Amino acid sequence: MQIFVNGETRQVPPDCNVAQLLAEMRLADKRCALEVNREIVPRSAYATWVLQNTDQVEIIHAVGGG
Amino acid sequence: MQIFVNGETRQVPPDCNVAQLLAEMRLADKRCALEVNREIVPRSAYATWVLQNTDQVEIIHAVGGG
Amino acid sequence: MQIFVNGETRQVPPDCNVAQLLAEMRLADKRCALEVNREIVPRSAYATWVLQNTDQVEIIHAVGGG
Amino acid sequence: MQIFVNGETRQVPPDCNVAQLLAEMRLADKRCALEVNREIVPRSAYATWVLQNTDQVEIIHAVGGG
Amino acid sequence: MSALPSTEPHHADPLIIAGKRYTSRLLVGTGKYRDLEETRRAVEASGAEIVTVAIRRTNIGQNAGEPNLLDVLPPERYTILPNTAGCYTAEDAIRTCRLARELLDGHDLVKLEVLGDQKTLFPDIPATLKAAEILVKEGFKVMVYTTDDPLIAKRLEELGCVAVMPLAAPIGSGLGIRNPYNIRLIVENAKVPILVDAGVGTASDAAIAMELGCDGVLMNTAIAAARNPVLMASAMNKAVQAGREAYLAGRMPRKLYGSASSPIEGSFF
Amino acid sequence: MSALPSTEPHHADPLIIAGKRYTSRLLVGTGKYRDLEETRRAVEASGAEIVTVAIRRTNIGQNAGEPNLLDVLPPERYTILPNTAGCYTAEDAIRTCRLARELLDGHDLVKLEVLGDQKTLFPDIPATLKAAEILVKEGFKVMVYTTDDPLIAKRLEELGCVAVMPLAAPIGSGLGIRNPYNIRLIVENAKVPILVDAGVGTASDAAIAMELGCDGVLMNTAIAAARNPVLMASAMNKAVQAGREAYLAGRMPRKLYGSASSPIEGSFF
Amino acid sequence: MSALPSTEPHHADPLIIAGKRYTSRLLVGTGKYRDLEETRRAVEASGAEIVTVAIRRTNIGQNAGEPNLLDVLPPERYTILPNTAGCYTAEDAIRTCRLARELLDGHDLVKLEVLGDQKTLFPDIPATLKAAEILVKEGFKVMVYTTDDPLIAKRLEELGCVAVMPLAAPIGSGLGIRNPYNIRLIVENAKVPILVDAGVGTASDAAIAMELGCDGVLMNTAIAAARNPVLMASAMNKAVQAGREAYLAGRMPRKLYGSASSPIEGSFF
Amino acid sequence: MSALPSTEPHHADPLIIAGKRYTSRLLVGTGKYRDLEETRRAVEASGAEIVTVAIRRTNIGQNAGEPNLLDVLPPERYTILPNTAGCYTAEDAIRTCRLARELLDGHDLVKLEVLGDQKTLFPDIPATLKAAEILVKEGFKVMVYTTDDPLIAKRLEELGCVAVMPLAAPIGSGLGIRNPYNIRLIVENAKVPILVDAGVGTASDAAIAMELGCDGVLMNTAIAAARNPVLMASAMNKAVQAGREAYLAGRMPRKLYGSASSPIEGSFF
Repeated sequence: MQIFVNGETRQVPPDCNVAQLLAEMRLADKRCALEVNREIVPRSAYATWVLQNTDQVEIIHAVGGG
Repeated sequence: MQIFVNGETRQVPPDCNVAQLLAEMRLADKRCALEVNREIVPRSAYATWVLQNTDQVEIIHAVGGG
Repeated sequence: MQIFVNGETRQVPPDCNVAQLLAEMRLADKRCALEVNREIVPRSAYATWVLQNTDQVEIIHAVGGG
Repeated sequence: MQIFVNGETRQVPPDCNVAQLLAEMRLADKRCALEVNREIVPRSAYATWVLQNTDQVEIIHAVGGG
Repeated sequence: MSALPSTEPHHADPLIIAGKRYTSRLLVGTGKYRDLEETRRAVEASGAEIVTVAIRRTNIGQNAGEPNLLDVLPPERYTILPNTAGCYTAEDAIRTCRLARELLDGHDLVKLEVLGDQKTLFPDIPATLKAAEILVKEGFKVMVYTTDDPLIAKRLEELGCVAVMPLAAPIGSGLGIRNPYNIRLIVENAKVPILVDAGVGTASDAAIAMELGCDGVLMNTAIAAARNPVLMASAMNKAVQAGREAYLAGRMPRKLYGSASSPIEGSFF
Repeated sequence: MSALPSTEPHHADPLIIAGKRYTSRLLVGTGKYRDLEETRRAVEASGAEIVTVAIRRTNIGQNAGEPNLLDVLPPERYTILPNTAGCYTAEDAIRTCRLARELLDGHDLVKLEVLGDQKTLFPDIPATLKAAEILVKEGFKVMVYTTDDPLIAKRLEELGCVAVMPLAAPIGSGLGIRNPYNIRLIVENAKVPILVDAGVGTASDAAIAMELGCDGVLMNTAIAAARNPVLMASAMNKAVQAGREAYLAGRMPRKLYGSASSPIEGSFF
Repeated sequence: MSALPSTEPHHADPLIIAGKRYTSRLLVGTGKYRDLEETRRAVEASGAEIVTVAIRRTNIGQNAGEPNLLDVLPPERYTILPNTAGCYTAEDAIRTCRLARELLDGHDLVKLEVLGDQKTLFPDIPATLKAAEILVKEGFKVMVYTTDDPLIAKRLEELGCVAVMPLAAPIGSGLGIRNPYNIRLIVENAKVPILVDAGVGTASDAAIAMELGCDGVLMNTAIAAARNPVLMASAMNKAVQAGREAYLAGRMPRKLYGSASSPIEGSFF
Repeated sequence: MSALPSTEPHHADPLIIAGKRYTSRLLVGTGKYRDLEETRRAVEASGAEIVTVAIRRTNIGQNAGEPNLLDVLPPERYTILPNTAGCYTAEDAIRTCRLARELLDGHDLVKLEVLGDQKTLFPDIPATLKAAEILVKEGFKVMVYTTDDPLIAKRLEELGCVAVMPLAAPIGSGLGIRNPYNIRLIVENAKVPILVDAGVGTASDAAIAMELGCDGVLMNTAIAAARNPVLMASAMNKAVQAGREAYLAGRMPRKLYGSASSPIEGSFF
């Protein structure tokens, strides 16, 4: 199934949840936050939030800025 | 009957119209503009606009300002 | 005989006076002032002031400046 | 005998020397410098420098200033 | 010299507001003068063609037979610019403009100011935006008093104001142009005339405003509160022209070090 | 208005140097122009009555038949002020003044400048003091270029100079008045005319100098190096008048906060 | 000296934002550094306790294993202030704040900036007011970037922002405080901390901001774009303390003339 | 941070005057304090190593048993810099220096000032040049107070002065650096230390002097006349360090427009 992560298309297995996506992207242990279709997914819900086809996922973190 | 002109009470005869009010106030030939109850009375209507009891009349003109 | 005019060498006939020098330089009718060996020669003395060999002559005028 | 110290007249005994003057003024142990008649008296000469009648003595020290 | 633009800057270089051409770039207020005669003489000495007036009740400054401001500043000669001075809400400002239009037989050029604070007399920007939008819709030609915020100035232009008038400093302060940088930004981005309004204190302030590229200057206190208002009016008249001409002439580049005006060559010493 | 000083500042308010009255307070240099015609037009537009010139050898800028500077700026019309530009010693400056006096048939008004440094063109003060003393003794009327040191300015006045001319900024820099505070001190203490000489860059700089109380301004590069020198000359002409009138009119006091120009009373809103 | 407030200004004089006490009044950004190590060293030299960060997609500046900004600036040690840099609408700014709060486990202190123009990076005031109102309602502690308009600053305080941060000059311009007068007005009227945000270029600019009575200064480019960022960070650390202490100490009155520091009496000469 | 020059500017960056190294670049006067204890505490808070003192008759400020200035500022700890404050002739200044040398057992570092005017306390330049020449010949190490005339400053260096100290503004005026341009010129051309002497009013003034490249700052009234002199002394201590570090760090270039501190890429909005 295809989703969009940070504006890029990405193939993920059906029933893939957010925790699995982050693990696969090697972001599981990184400090980041996540939106699916503009809705924030709390960290506590990562394991239970199942992604749907064409979901728009945004994963953000802190970078240098002023 | 009593009306209010520029915030002050004033006695005027019944059926007094705007033109008569201005004449009595010696403003007939002065350059000014006029509101009755916040509605502007065009110059052309002065003679036909009859004042009612408790009408709020504002008569303004240009003064020095910046 | 040789003199120096405004820093350049110049041949002039013996007994050449200042008036003759200016005439020859086409400066006779120009507004200018003149020094011989650092001494100012007044206009009135041009005709009588005879130049000597190796004299240092400066002829100046007004130019644009601020 | 009378001398002038810092602009004020002062009586001192004959043959009074600078060291004695300073002692009498309770300045012996103070950090100061001294002029007699505009000539600087080195500290080493205090005991031998004998004051003369009408001598002008200036005794200075450091004060707050910028 | 009469053929030179330098001596006839006006005809060569008109100020155009709402389609009308003006030869003077100095606009003046009419407040704070000793009397109407001083007002008349100062306005005359200023060379201004646009004069701003306040709108007030007739029982103020109106004794029987006493001349009216518009008698000494006849609308036939001057473009009268009624202002909303003293208004602290969009509603009051709009109401004032409507009355002014009636007063002046439909003349629809107005100076909009909606104040936000009695201490600084700074404009209330949200209320100013709101009033400007409504007045433009009602067909007024709005010259608007604002801060030196370049983005607000642009928004007021986009709303349809015919001129944008940032303050140089608080009304009546005479502090001069506090932030030339912002005024310059406003001028660079503008498609309508930019006039500095308020804060000018003396002639050089007005010249600086024009050298920054402003299209004009509006002032009142700098003239009326001078020791000699009529002479100061003349000074401002010349200063605005001087600043405009200097802007058009293109100033010399600044140099960090000296540069001789006289030739080196030809020295005999 | 014609009766008002405001419109005839000249006749009412002459500049007097060495006993001679001038109506213009702007003095201009004649260097750095494209050609003599531009020089003539710029000087005319400036309204200047006193023009300064350099003294150089005739084989410089002198082609047969080419007009001479004094042909386009006739001494009958303008007061010619020969300067000692380029002199780095008192001797050279004195020698230049003597030649200039001869050149101008005994005319003894001179602009003394003794430079101390080629990079900044700042004056050499000890040499300037020395040259001024000698020139005054020889009967010259000395207008002297100096720094903005108030005590040196006073000393030059005491030596008998007819005018003292502190720099606003380095010659040709166009940086404007770097230290208005010192210029003000000089003006306060002076009994002879104080003219700002050098450093003015644009019209407002000239107005500021006059508002500080200076009696006049001398400039060259600000006009000659403008994109349009003739128009800038006109701007400077007006700016100097504007600044002078503002000084005479007495500017309004500065206020930290706003002060309304329109009456509060009579508000109907 | 250790007993003197002068040497321990921090403990004696804390900065309190949203109820939390800080000993440093310098807040720094984390952008434009060569690398994270330089970022770390500069932030350390600055003495800052509050550091602002941007929120971006993970695929930016995120190579496998590369340290993350928050690894070198641990939230346990620094108060992390996420900002909405780059947002041009209220919606984007609000969305960014919500994500930042999630990122930082509910930490709700944010720096709100809604830009209105890419050239000047000036804030969009109407959009800023709108975003501030919503964010405050959602429980955010909002430190808000704004212009130096004193009335808008007051309105943002009234909306419930915990700190108001007027610009000194455009972000990244280094032009210093363009309008000290307005900054002073904002400080005089404020009940919440006022921090100058953006425009500081060098140490004296920061000192001036503090001497005007500001409660703190936020900067990024002035440090990051210096030739030696770590040394400049140290300079800013000291400059902010110096300016604060000078403000508390109460500067001497200005005098127009000289006043001797040494006694006249006791002169022997 | 202790390895960073930013935190140990002193050891890394000494001020060297007449061959002696100093870690502090702030020199302070000792006049105008409430009492000797306040003097001591302010000098201590300032971190100054060189303190200037006046020379006066002993019957002034000398009551029996009262401590002497040099008791609270022991020459063993501080470098005492006797000054010629109050001298209006070269002779008086020279005489004062000779007495001071005797007073301090041959210590030959002196601050030369020859005043020319009681109102402005500006130096008398010709007299200063004369006194400097004689004092140098007599073996004094002369730190000389002068105007901001770059050529005079250079001449004083050429005469052998060990430090040249131009005024920022009149002594005791607190007006700050009136002409940064001249100070910069002096610094650019100098081979000896340049210290701003007189005129500083608050911390940012001192920082600006150092950012201009000055080697140090000497002040008295700015500290002594502050509401809290000890706290202001601490502010000045930090301000001078801040300005020096900013100068060494190399400030960011100024930009006319904004420049974002946060990356554009990676925006999710």
